[in-house]
Formats: sequence, structure tokens, C-alpha cells
Amino acid sequence: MTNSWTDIKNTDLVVVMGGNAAEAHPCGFKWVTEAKAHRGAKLIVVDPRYTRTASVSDYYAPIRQGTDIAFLNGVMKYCIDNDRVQWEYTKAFTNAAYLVKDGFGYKDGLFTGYDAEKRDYDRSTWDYVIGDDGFVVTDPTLQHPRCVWNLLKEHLAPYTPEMVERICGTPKEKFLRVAEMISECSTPTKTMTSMYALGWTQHSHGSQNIRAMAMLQLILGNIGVRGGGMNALRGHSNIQGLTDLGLMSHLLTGYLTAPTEKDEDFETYMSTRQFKPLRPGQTSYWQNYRKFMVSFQKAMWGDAARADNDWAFNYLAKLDVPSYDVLRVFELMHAGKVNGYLCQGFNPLLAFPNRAKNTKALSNLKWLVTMDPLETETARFWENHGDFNPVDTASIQTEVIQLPTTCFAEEDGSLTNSGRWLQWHWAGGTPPGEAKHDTYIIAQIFLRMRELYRTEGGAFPDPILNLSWDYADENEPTAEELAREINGRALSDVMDPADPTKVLVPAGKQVVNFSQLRDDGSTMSGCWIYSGCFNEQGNNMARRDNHDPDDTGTYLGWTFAWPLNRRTLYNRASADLEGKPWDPSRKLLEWDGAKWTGYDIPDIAPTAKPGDVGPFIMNQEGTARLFTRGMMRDGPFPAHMEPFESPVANVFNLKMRGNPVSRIFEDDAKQLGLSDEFPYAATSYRLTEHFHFWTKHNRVNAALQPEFFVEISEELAQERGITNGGWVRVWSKRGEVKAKAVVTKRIRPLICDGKPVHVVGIPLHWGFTGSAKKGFGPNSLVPFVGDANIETPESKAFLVNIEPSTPPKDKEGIA
Amino acid sequence: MNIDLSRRSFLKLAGAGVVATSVGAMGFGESEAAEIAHVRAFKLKTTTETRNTCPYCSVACGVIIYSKGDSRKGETADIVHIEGDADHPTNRGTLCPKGAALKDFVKSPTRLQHPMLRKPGSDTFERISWDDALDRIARLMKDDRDANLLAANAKGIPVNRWTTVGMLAASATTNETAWATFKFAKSLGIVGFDNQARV
Amino acid sequence: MPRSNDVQPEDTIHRGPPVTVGRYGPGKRLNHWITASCLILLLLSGLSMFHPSLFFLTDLFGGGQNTRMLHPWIGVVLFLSFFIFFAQLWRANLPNRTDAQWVSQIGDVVNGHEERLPEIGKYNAGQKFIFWGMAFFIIVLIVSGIIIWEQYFGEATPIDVRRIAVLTHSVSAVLIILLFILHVYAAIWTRGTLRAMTRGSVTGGWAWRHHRKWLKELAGRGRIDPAE
Amino acid sequence: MDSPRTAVSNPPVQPMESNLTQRDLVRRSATSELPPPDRQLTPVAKLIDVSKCIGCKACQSACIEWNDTFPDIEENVGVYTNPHDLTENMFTLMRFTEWVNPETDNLEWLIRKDGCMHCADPGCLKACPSPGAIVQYSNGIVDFIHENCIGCGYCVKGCPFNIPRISKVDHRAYKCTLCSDRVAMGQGPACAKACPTQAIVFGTKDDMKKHADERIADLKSRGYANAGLYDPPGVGGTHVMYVLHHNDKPHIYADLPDDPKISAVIEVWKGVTKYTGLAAMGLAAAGAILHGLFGKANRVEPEDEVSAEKLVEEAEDLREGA
Repeated sequence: MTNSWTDIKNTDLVVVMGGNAAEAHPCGFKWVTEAKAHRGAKLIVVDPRYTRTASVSDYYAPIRQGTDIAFLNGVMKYCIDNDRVQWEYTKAFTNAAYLVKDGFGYKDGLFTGYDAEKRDYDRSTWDYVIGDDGFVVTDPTLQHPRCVWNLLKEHLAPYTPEMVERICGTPKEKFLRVAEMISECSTPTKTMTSMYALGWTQHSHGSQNIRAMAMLQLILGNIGVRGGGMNALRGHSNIQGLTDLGLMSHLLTGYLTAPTEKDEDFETYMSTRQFKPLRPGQTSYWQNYRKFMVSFQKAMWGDAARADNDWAFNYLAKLDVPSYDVLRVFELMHAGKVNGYLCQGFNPLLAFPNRAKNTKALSNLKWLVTMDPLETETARFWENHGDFNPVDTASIQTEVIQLPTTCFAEEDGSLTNSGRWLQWHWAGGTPPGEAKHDTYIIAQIFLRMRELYRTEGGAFPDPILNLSWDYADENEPTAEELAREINGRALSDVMDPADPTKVLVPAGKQVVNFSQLRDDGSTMSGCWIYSGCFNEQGNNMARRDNHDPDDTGTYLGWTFAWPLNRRTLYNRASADLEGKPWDPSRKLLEWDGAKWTGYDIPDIAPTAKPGDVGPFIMNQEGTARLFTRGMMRDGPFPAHMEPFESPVANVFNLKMRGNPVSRIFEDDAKQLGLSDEFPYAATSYRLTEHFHFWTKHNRVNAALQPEFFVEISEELAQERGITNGGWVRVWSKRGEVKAKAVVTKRIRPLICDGKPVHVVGIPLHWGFTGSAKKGFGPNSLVPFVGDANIETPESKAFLVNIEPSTPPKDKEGIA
Repeated sequence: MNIDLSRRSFLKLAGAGVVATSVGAMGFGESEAAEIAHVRAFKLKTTTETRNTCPYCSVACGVIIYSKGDSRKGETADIVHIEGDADHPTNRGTLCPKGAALKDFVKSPTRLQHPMLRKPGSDTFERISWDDALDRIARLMKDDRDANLLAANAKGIPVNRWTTVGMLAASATTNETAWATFKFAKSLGIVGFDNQARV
Repeated sequence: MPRSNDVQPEDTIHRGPPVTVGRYGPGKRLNHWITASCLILLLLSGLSMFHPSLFFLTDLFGGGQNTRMLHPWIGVVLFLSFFIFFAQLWRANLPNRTDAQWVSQIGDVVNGHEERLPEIGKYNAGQKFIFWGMAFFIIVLIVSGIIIWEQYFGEATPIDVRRIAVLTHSVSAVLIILLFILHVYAAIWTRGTLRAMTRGSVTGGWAWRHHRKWLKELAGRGRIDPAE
Repeated sequence: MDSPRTAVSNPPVQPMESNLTQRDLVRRSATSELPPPDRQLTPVAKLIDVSKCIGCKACQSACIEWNDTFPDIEENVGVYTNPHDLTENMFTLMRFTEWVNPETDNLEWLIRKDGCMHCADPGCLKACPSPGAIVQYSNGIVDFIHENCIGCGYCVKGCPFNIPRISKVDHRAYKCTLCSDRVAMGQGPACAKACPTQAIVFGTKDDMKKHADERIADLKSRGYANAGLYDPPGVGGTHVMYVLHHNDKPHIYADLPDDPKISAVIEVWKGVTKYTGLAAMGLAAAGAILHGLFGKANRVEPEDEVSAEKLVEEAEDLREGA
């Protein structure tokens, strides 16, 4: 989220698209109802299904899953055509005026430089015109035909209301009503918030869905302001935290990136990351990359990370591919190239696409270790449950070790919510049986391995032997110790740059925040963006002052938000070029002539003059990007792409399938279905009564939504002779599930490109363990292909067929 | 943990209107009160409160855990109830159907109690001690790393890449656990390392 | 002499003096008293749930919960035993012409001027009325009772049906109680009647006075036990 | 600036006196003379704003947890309403209705939280034959005192909303208590505290009516001309009220009665029948006894016996003659 949950009450228009806030985030959705009740805000829902969010909306428009880009491009076009643009904001705070290299273009659904063999673009032309001064050439008048703004208008031209209806199946008048309501938020005194989640990410073009809305929000001037922003609702309680902390294949902590084989040494690595400003006087905060990186290496390897050994740069694994994401790992596992797997609080058997492939992959493992508070299907993937898990147990040679862990109620620590608040919590219960904390388990495995390396030696032991592990009890580091390490401290006295004689931070003291980190090895910090969470003032994540002066919804005294306790990102953009708030009634920051003051922590230097420094300090431009240069593999502008399995062809390029640059493995390509065999457009989603595969273990939630079902329209039920509450079989090219049918008016057929498209809704939540009735997950049907930029599987749009059926059978002897 | 805050605001009950039923309690003696005890006994009486946050979605609602016994005093703490924290700015005491039933998640019959081992080809899990389990895992991992770590690439550049063992981290663990897990996995050179954010 | 349904197997004249007439065999008497005691128990338990002022009666059954639990079961027993009784006696209670006559002269009945009445078979119209009334209300009560028997049939019928059933049940209960009072009273007022259900026989005079037609039919058919 | 919230504070854990006692009773089932309460509590109410409800079932979840009930894990029968009906283990239930508005042809997903309405004129209490099994406090809460319940099910028939359910296990009646145990400690009901959007709020009935007026104004501004408050006079008003977007036709919300009253059948049963019944039975009994005492009994005269003997002899002779 760029903003926070409590900030949503400041909005005038909520657009829920690519998400279902009322069902997946009910208590956050409270702030939508507050905005409606107290600001007269309106709520728009655009979704293939009439969801529980739609049930309290002011306006609902249906859309075919996977066509959001066309819809949003259509809205952008509508706003531009009708002069509903926040011009001052767009000109000053985006790269609209920047000139783009000749040669860049878009034709037949493809940008310039496409190589069908490599399934990749040559992105060299996707860039700005750089002047002799090393800065981008701009045309503030937006007259130049090659400026981003005019290229954007050109790119959006095809997305007429008629085209939107043709692609999305959204009736023209409904689309126009939505576009009209959205366009009203182009005035500085009206703002709109976008609430989205996996309805946008789980597509082969997920990143572009989000970009499209971000661009719309930018031209409406809604980024950085109260009640505005791009708000990713996020799934798990700490999915934000684990991403911030870089628990991903291609990341280090704080969005420092993992080195690749190209980064032969530390300097080469740094050379491509310390971005210089592209416009005069801009901050380009990544110029400080080296400070954060060195402090990170010191946090990892302490004294073993020295200037003379490149700060132990070679201890880090270097990637030979963009990432070893879960799809790639399961592909390797399936091919027998993975021997062991550790699965901490994760249920991949039901979470990853193509369950049959997952089962085969897990069966190829020599060993599997699971750590979880609960039974999981993954830990028991080898157990036969009749139709629910039809495996030949005896033939599965995988050794499985299942370790019981504590849960939230039995441990101290912090979780980062989607508003970037790091909130500390305390243990309130005694763990059951022999359950242990994850930190204990990790520490134990690490210490035992380190001991083996000490005694036996082995392959490149240095990173293990030298990993800094100085905790009071190395067998079980405490949450506080780890939190202090994340915040960082001075390893030797840190001097004040202004006055080299003055000690800023004495050796051994916690740094106040990342502004005190150094690149000379005198500081360490596990995760620079979290620095400030636990400094000499104490544990700021445990702060509980819930006062909110003037009801702005910022709550600066409540816990800690990264970075620097900032609650709204890009908040400088809430004020105009003179530093006056666009909307005085929604003031966030204000330039008092000498410095920025207001309700939030400014995200530019407090004394940076309004005219000089742009709000988007993480960008080299200092502005937001309507055109992303070569930073995204599938295009600098969002272009309509169909899902890999779609009931209709791509109207821009009939031969193009899915995202032209998405990686898809050979066997998985063979397992893609076509609409003649699988005529119905399926989508997967969560229900409000359940949380993923956890609450089926809970008797209460199991009673509230007991059994697996699929949702279809009355029309489709009629067409296939399906009765409400009866059993159906749903199958795709990859597998089948059996479910109860819920026949509903909430799903209606859409007319896309002249033909009716029936939607089949498939909730997750059921498996073969727990209190609820045994069932299946949609992943049995989902294709094994992901987003071109971050490899999130396309779980939201795929093809199935459906027919009346009989109940699934459990293993013999089980009722 | 700022329990006082709720104590103070308890007096503000008037605002909720239930003040009429909450003030001017009639002075019944214990025995008499028991005899005329009418409504169900208040089940949170003399329980221990602990501030926590909901482990489900990332709204991260504040909750209060009510337990018999106080783990901070070294006692066994048996959780008897979990309810929304009225002092929390985001949820203001409210909870969704999942959060409201957290007690039965913590106390679910399928909570794991002991380390278990499934031998190759076996159709059941059998108990195993923590020590045996952890030693076994360390051994399996070390042997595989020694056998399959790619220390350097063809050009002789150190790459310290271990692709034959992968790990998934739980995005419901704390940041602190995550940091420990990160150090562990990245120092070993595990590149097949991801969390739920990807899916 | 036309044969009527009035004569049951055990109806026999015992040569006197004094002459006695067997009216009910042991089976019928047992049956009658089971039914009677059930009716009394139902009356007590029913009334306890009928009006708060009578709730104290639940103590007789060991409290409200037990009363609620027992009442329907007693009802089932009564239903069964009464209808065994019914099967044996319904013919003898079929109405005939003299019944109309009897009713038209109800004044003479009440004032005991039976000499002015036609000769009566085994049962007079009043007895028949009670017999059929009992049968009717017992059926109504068992049906409505089952509908409101929460323990087994709680949600078996729609709420409206259950509401009507509960009213029907209590109204017919009141009426059957009135019937019951009439029955008991008549048996006591008409002296010499009770022994029919105790000893099983009545005196010849009683039969002569109240059911002469029946007595004559017995005599005429020679239903007189042989001389020693 | 935020909407009123049920929970302005967290529940107390320090020992406190209960504030709902027998001294606060204004009605007690099957009890004629009840001492007048020595104080009048401010009437409270739960307001359910159907237009704010997202049907998440948090209220059901919170209800189960607070009251420690164990609803069955049933099957899916093609609807979202689970369990499928109120039970002795499910005091409140989200009822889902897919309704196409004939005026706009738009689908409206009507979601109503069903449960005890805490009528000012409680049919259950009137129907109850067991003294003190059902009580009404001066703040409006209608509560079941299970120790006194005999499980007859009269309350179910007496209830205009068909709410109470009889346990098959302990044969006692159960329903929403409005969390009387929480209210007695100055807390709102569990469902109201949990409700994510605060579609359920709890406070004094006056405050709730004021709040309802604001909500209704907002709804009218959004085109719901018939938005209104459901506080049915037929049962003397209720202490659980609804804000409905279509208050002109409550029945579209899963058969919410348009004008609920205690069923006429029940009124007759608990009224006329009881009194005339008792009178009739009393009179009959008394009449019988009096007539027995003073009226002349119908005795068998000696000549009757003689006549009988004659008859027997004649019959005998007839036989021998033959």
C-alpha cells in the first residue's frame, strides 16, 4: 500500500478491481464504509462476479477475468479525451514531458524488438532521449510527438468504449458510467483510491494490470495524497515483511537485489545499482545503495566482511537465471533435479498451479521437511485419500520430516501489514505438546550444520562458518535480538559528516535510522528500510499511542512504519509546486517557507525546496513513470494481453497467446487447453469465511462454510443440466475436481467479441486435512505459467469444462 | 503494553450507551449475588490479557488473548478467549469471521504436537525426537550441499549456488523469524528460496 | 327377537338370589383402569403446563423437565389401551332409534323417571356420547400432541401448523376433561354402576332399571349360567 | 468523526458485580405478581444496518466463540447460509437472498442477520408455562434462564419470528441473549463488537434510533427512497432493529415479517382458552359435586330386583317347556 488502511476514510471514490476487499479484508474494508458514511464516498466494483464487496457498492460493472488492462486503458483514454486530467500534477510529477528514443513503437499487440524464439524483447529502443548534459530531454509543453504523453495517447487510441465492451464484455454504458465516476477525481479536491489484490497479480500480465491503474492514478493526481494511492491489500499477515526482508530468490533485504553471474565482483555489482539522477537536482535515493549494501554484508558476516574482501561479496549466491522462483524450482523438482526441500508454513501442494505436477515433483524428492503449526496436505502428499489424493503411497520414496511449530499466539515479534506498519505482538499462550518456535528450529539446523562443517569441512564452508550469530542463547535467538540486528548499530564510532570531530553514534549503539548507515564498514543493518524500528529509543514497533490529531488517519504514534515511520508514500506529491496542499481539507504536508511540516514524515529532505526536488525520490527521474523504459519485460506501456487460456483470441493479434514474453516450460505449454475443448472461463478466489488452507482446521469456520463448491450462472446451469446443490465435475487440461454446484444470479454470462462467455468461479480453502468436509483446490486445474516480470502463476484466468457428476470417493473404509 | 488505555476508556462507556447497565451496580454480597446470579458468569473474569495481532490477512487487526495463567510469569497459559482490541486504530475491536474464531485455530484438533517421520514408502508418520529430527535434517542438507554446491562457474567466478535444495519461507512468521531464516538460507547459498508473495 | 350388538361374550346372568349380571370381564376392566389412570396423569401433567397457577403439579412428576418428558409417553400408552377397549365396544355403542328418544327425554333421565323411558340396551345415549367423545378427542390429542412433541418432532412441521396444534391440543384437553367429569359423575350418581368396573357385574335390578332391553336379550338368549 | 462503535473499550478482567439481576426484571414468565424493579435501566438496542452488512459472518463466529456453542459442520446445499437454520448452537444467522430489483433490473444481494429481536412484547415469554424460564430486564433484554426451562417448546410457537430452538441434548430452549453477560459488565454484544463494518452497533435505543436516522438519510441520498428503520410496533417495538434499504417490503429480506405480531392462535391459546377452560372445568367439577350432594341419586329400587328375578325365572321356564 502507498497509503494505510486508516487513510481510506479520506477518499471520495473507492475502486475495488482485481480484489474483493469486503471478503478478503473485512476489517480494512471498514474504512471504505467510513468514507461512504462520512464523506459520501462512492464505491465501484469491477469484477467477473457480483461479490460481497459488490453487494454494498454504489456501482457494479462486470468484466471478463484477465482483461483489466483494456478496461483501464479505456478509462485513461476517456479521461484524456474528456480533459479529465490533473494537468499540473501530471506535468510536474510524471515523466509525461520526457522524450523517447526514435524506433520505439507498438504494432499488432507487440512493442518493437520482439524475438519470438527467445520469447523476449530487445528493449534498447525503450528509453529516453538523453542530452549532452547526461539528463533526459523534455518538452514541458507536451507538444513534441515523441514525448511520453503523446506516445501514451497514441497507445491508448484503440481502447474505445466499443473496444472495451468487445474485449471485457462490460456493457458500454456500464463502462462509461464507471469511467465518468473515475474521471471526476481529476480535480485536486477529489481523490480516488485503488484497492486491489491477487485479482490483478495472478495473471501472466499481472504487473501490467497494476501499472495501468497506477498510471491512471497519476494522471488523476491521486498518488501521495490522503485518500488516494495504489493499495495492494496483500494476502498473509507478513507477506509484506518477508518481501521487505528479501526472502525471495532474486532479492536481498530492503529491495537490494541478488547478484547475478554478470556481477563478477562488488564494484561491478554496484555499478548497475547506484542510479544517478536523470534530471537536475533530483535525489535518486539509490545513490546510497552502497551504504545499505555494505551494512547488510556486515550484518550477515560481521568481521568476515571487510573492505579487502569486497565485504564478503562472494559469499552471496550469484544467479544464472532471473530467479529460481517457485515455478522454476518445481519444474526442476519435477525433472528430478531437486533432492531436498524445506517447507516452512507453506502448503505448496494446494498453493502452486497444476497439482498433479506438484505431486509428481514432491514424489521425486529424496527428502522433505515441513515446519507448520497445523497438518498440511503437503506434509501428507504421500497419503492416499481416494479421489481427494489418489497417490500410490508405497511407490513414493520421499522421506518426510514434519516439525510442529508455534503460532502467533505463542511467540513475540513483529509483523508488517500492507500499510507497512511493523506491529509488535506478545506471546499469550503456552505452545502445545512439543511445538517449537521457528527461530529455534532454524537455529538448531544451522548450528548443527555449522558444527558438521567445523568438524568435517566441506564445500565452501566460509559463509556458514562466518555467518554472524552472536545471540545471548545461540540455540534460540530472541525476537528483540533479531529486531535490533535488523535495525542496525554502529560497529565503530560513526562521525557526524557536518563535524568530523563529533561522534554521531558511539560504537555498539543502535543507529537511529538508515540515514546513519555508512559504506565504510562502521555500521551494520540487516534491512535498511526497517532501520529505525528498534533504536536507542527502544522498540518502536511496540509503540501504542493511538491518538490521531485532526482525524487524519495517520497515527504516527502507533508502532512503526517503514521507511522512517512514514505513513503515506510520495506524500510530498500531496502539495503543489509551491508546496501548498492540493486540497487544504486533506492536508498531509505543507512547505512553510523553510521546511516541510504536516501530519506525516515528508519523504523528501525536510528542507528540499518544493520547486526543486521531485516527490518520487526512489526514481532517477524524481518523477513517476508513465513510461517505464526497459524496466518491465513486457512493455513500457500496459497493452492488452489475453490469458494463456482464453475463451477469445487477442483482438490485436489473433496468433498471440497470453503474454508474449512470459516464460513457459515445454511440458506445460503442451498442457494448455483450447476453448473448443474447454469452453468456460474459470477463476479462483477466497471466501470470507476462510483463510487459505488454515481455517478448514477450525471447527467454527468449517461450520460457516463447510464444503467445497463452484459457482456458476443460472444460464450455464441450464445449458449443462446442473442443479443447485448438486455434484459437478470440473476439469481442465491438467486435472479435475468434484464440487457442489452453487447456481447463482451473481454470475452472469458476458458477451465478448460477439459470443457469450460463461464464468466458473472456483474458491480455494478445501483439502483432505482438517475439520471441514474433504474437497479440492482450484490449483488442480490452474496452468503452470506465470507473470512475465515476477512469475506469479496465472491462477485467476484459465479454461475448464463442467458437467453434472457424482460425489467424490474417499479411501476405502473411510466414510 | 498499554492496558491502562483500555482501563481509561472503560469509563468512557457512557459513549456506548451501555453506561446505564454498567454504572450504579447494586451492592450485592457474594452469597446473595450467587443466589440471584441471573446472567451467565462473565468468563473473562481474572484472566490474563496479552496484546497480539491477527495472523491471517495483512490488515493485521489488533487482538487481545485472554488466558488462564500468565506465560510472562512462567506459568502455563491456557488461552480461553480471543477478542478484537478496541484500542487498535485499524480494527477498533472488530474482527472478521476468521479473526473472531482465532481461539479455535490455536486450539485446533489438528495442531501438531510432536516431530514426525515418514520413512520412504511408508503409509504412516511415526514419532521422532527433536534431536534425531534436527540431526537428520542437518546431515541430509550438508551431504547434499557438499555434493551439489556450484562453488564457481565455468569462468571460475565464485557463484556459491545451491540449486538441489530449495526452501519456502512462511509469510505468517514474524520479521525476526524471517531475518533468521534469511541468514540461514542465503548463507547456505540456497537460491530456490521464496515465500507466498510470489504466488 | 332381533339380534343386537349389545351382547358381549362375558355378559351372563347369574341366577340369584340376588340375580347379578356379568357386564365386564377382567380384560376390559384392566383396560379401562389403565386408560383411566393415564387420563388422570395426563390431566395433572397437562394442567401443570396449561396454566402457571397449576405449575406446582409438575412436582408430582419430579419437576418440569420430567413432566415435559413423561406427558407425551403417557399419552401414547393411553391411546393404545383406549383403542383396544374401543375395538371391543364400538359396535355396542352404535347409535339407534331409542337413543334419540332417550335424548329427547333427558329431563326424565336427570330426574330418574326411567319408567317413562323406552327400554335401553347395554348402553344408553349418554354413555355412547361419552364413548365416542372420548374416542374423538383422544385422536385429536394424540395427533396434535405428536406435532408439538419437541423432543422428536420439533421441526418436523411448519411453525404455523405447530401453533395451531398447540391451541387444538389445549382446547380438546379442556373438552375431554369436561367429558371425563361427566363420565365419573354419571357413574357415581347412578348408584350400583361402579361395581361393573370393579367386580365386573351389576345387580339384576340395576340391569332391569337401566338396561332392561339388554337384560331381556340376555335372558331370551338363555345367557344364564347353568344350575348346579 | 467515525461512526459510533460498539466497543469503546476492551472487556474488564477484574472482578465486577453483574448489573443485571432479578431486581431488574420487568417481566418473568408464568409469574403473575412480580415486585416492581427498584430502578429503570436505560433501554438498549442492537441496530443492524443491512445496507452496511457485507455478510462476512463475523457475527456468527463471534457468537459461537463467546457463547461456547458447537454448531454442526453441515453440507453445502447451494447457498451461502450456513448452518442452514438457527439451532440451539447457532443463535444468529446470516440469511442470503439474491433479489433482482424490478425497478432497476439490478441484482441486489440482500443479507440479513437473523436472530432474537428482543421484542418489547415478547411472545416467547407470554407462551412460557415455566415460572422464571424467560425474563425481561428493564433495559429490554429478553433472556432465557435455562435452569428454569422445561423444554416444552411453547416459546418457539409464541415467537413471531420463530427464533428459539430446543436443544436435543439438554432439552432446554436457546437463543440470542443479546450477550446479557457482557451487557451486565458494560460491554456490547460479541457480534456487535466483532462486526467489521459496524453494520451491527449497540447502545441505548435512543442513540441507535438517531444513528439509524443518519444512515437512512445517507441511503436516501443514494437513491433508496424507501430506506427506513424496522422497529415493528406489532410487538411493541424491538431491542434489535434493522436499517433496511427497502423498508416498504421487509419480506424480501429472507421472509422478515412485514408486520410481526404474536400469532392470533397463540393469543387465543394463552388468553380465552386458559380462562374459559379453567372456568368450565371448575364449574363442571363443582356442579357435579353439588348435584351429587344435594341432588337425589338414581338408586335401584327393591322391585327392580324382583322384576329381574322374575324375568330370569320366566326365561328358565320357557327353556324347560321347550
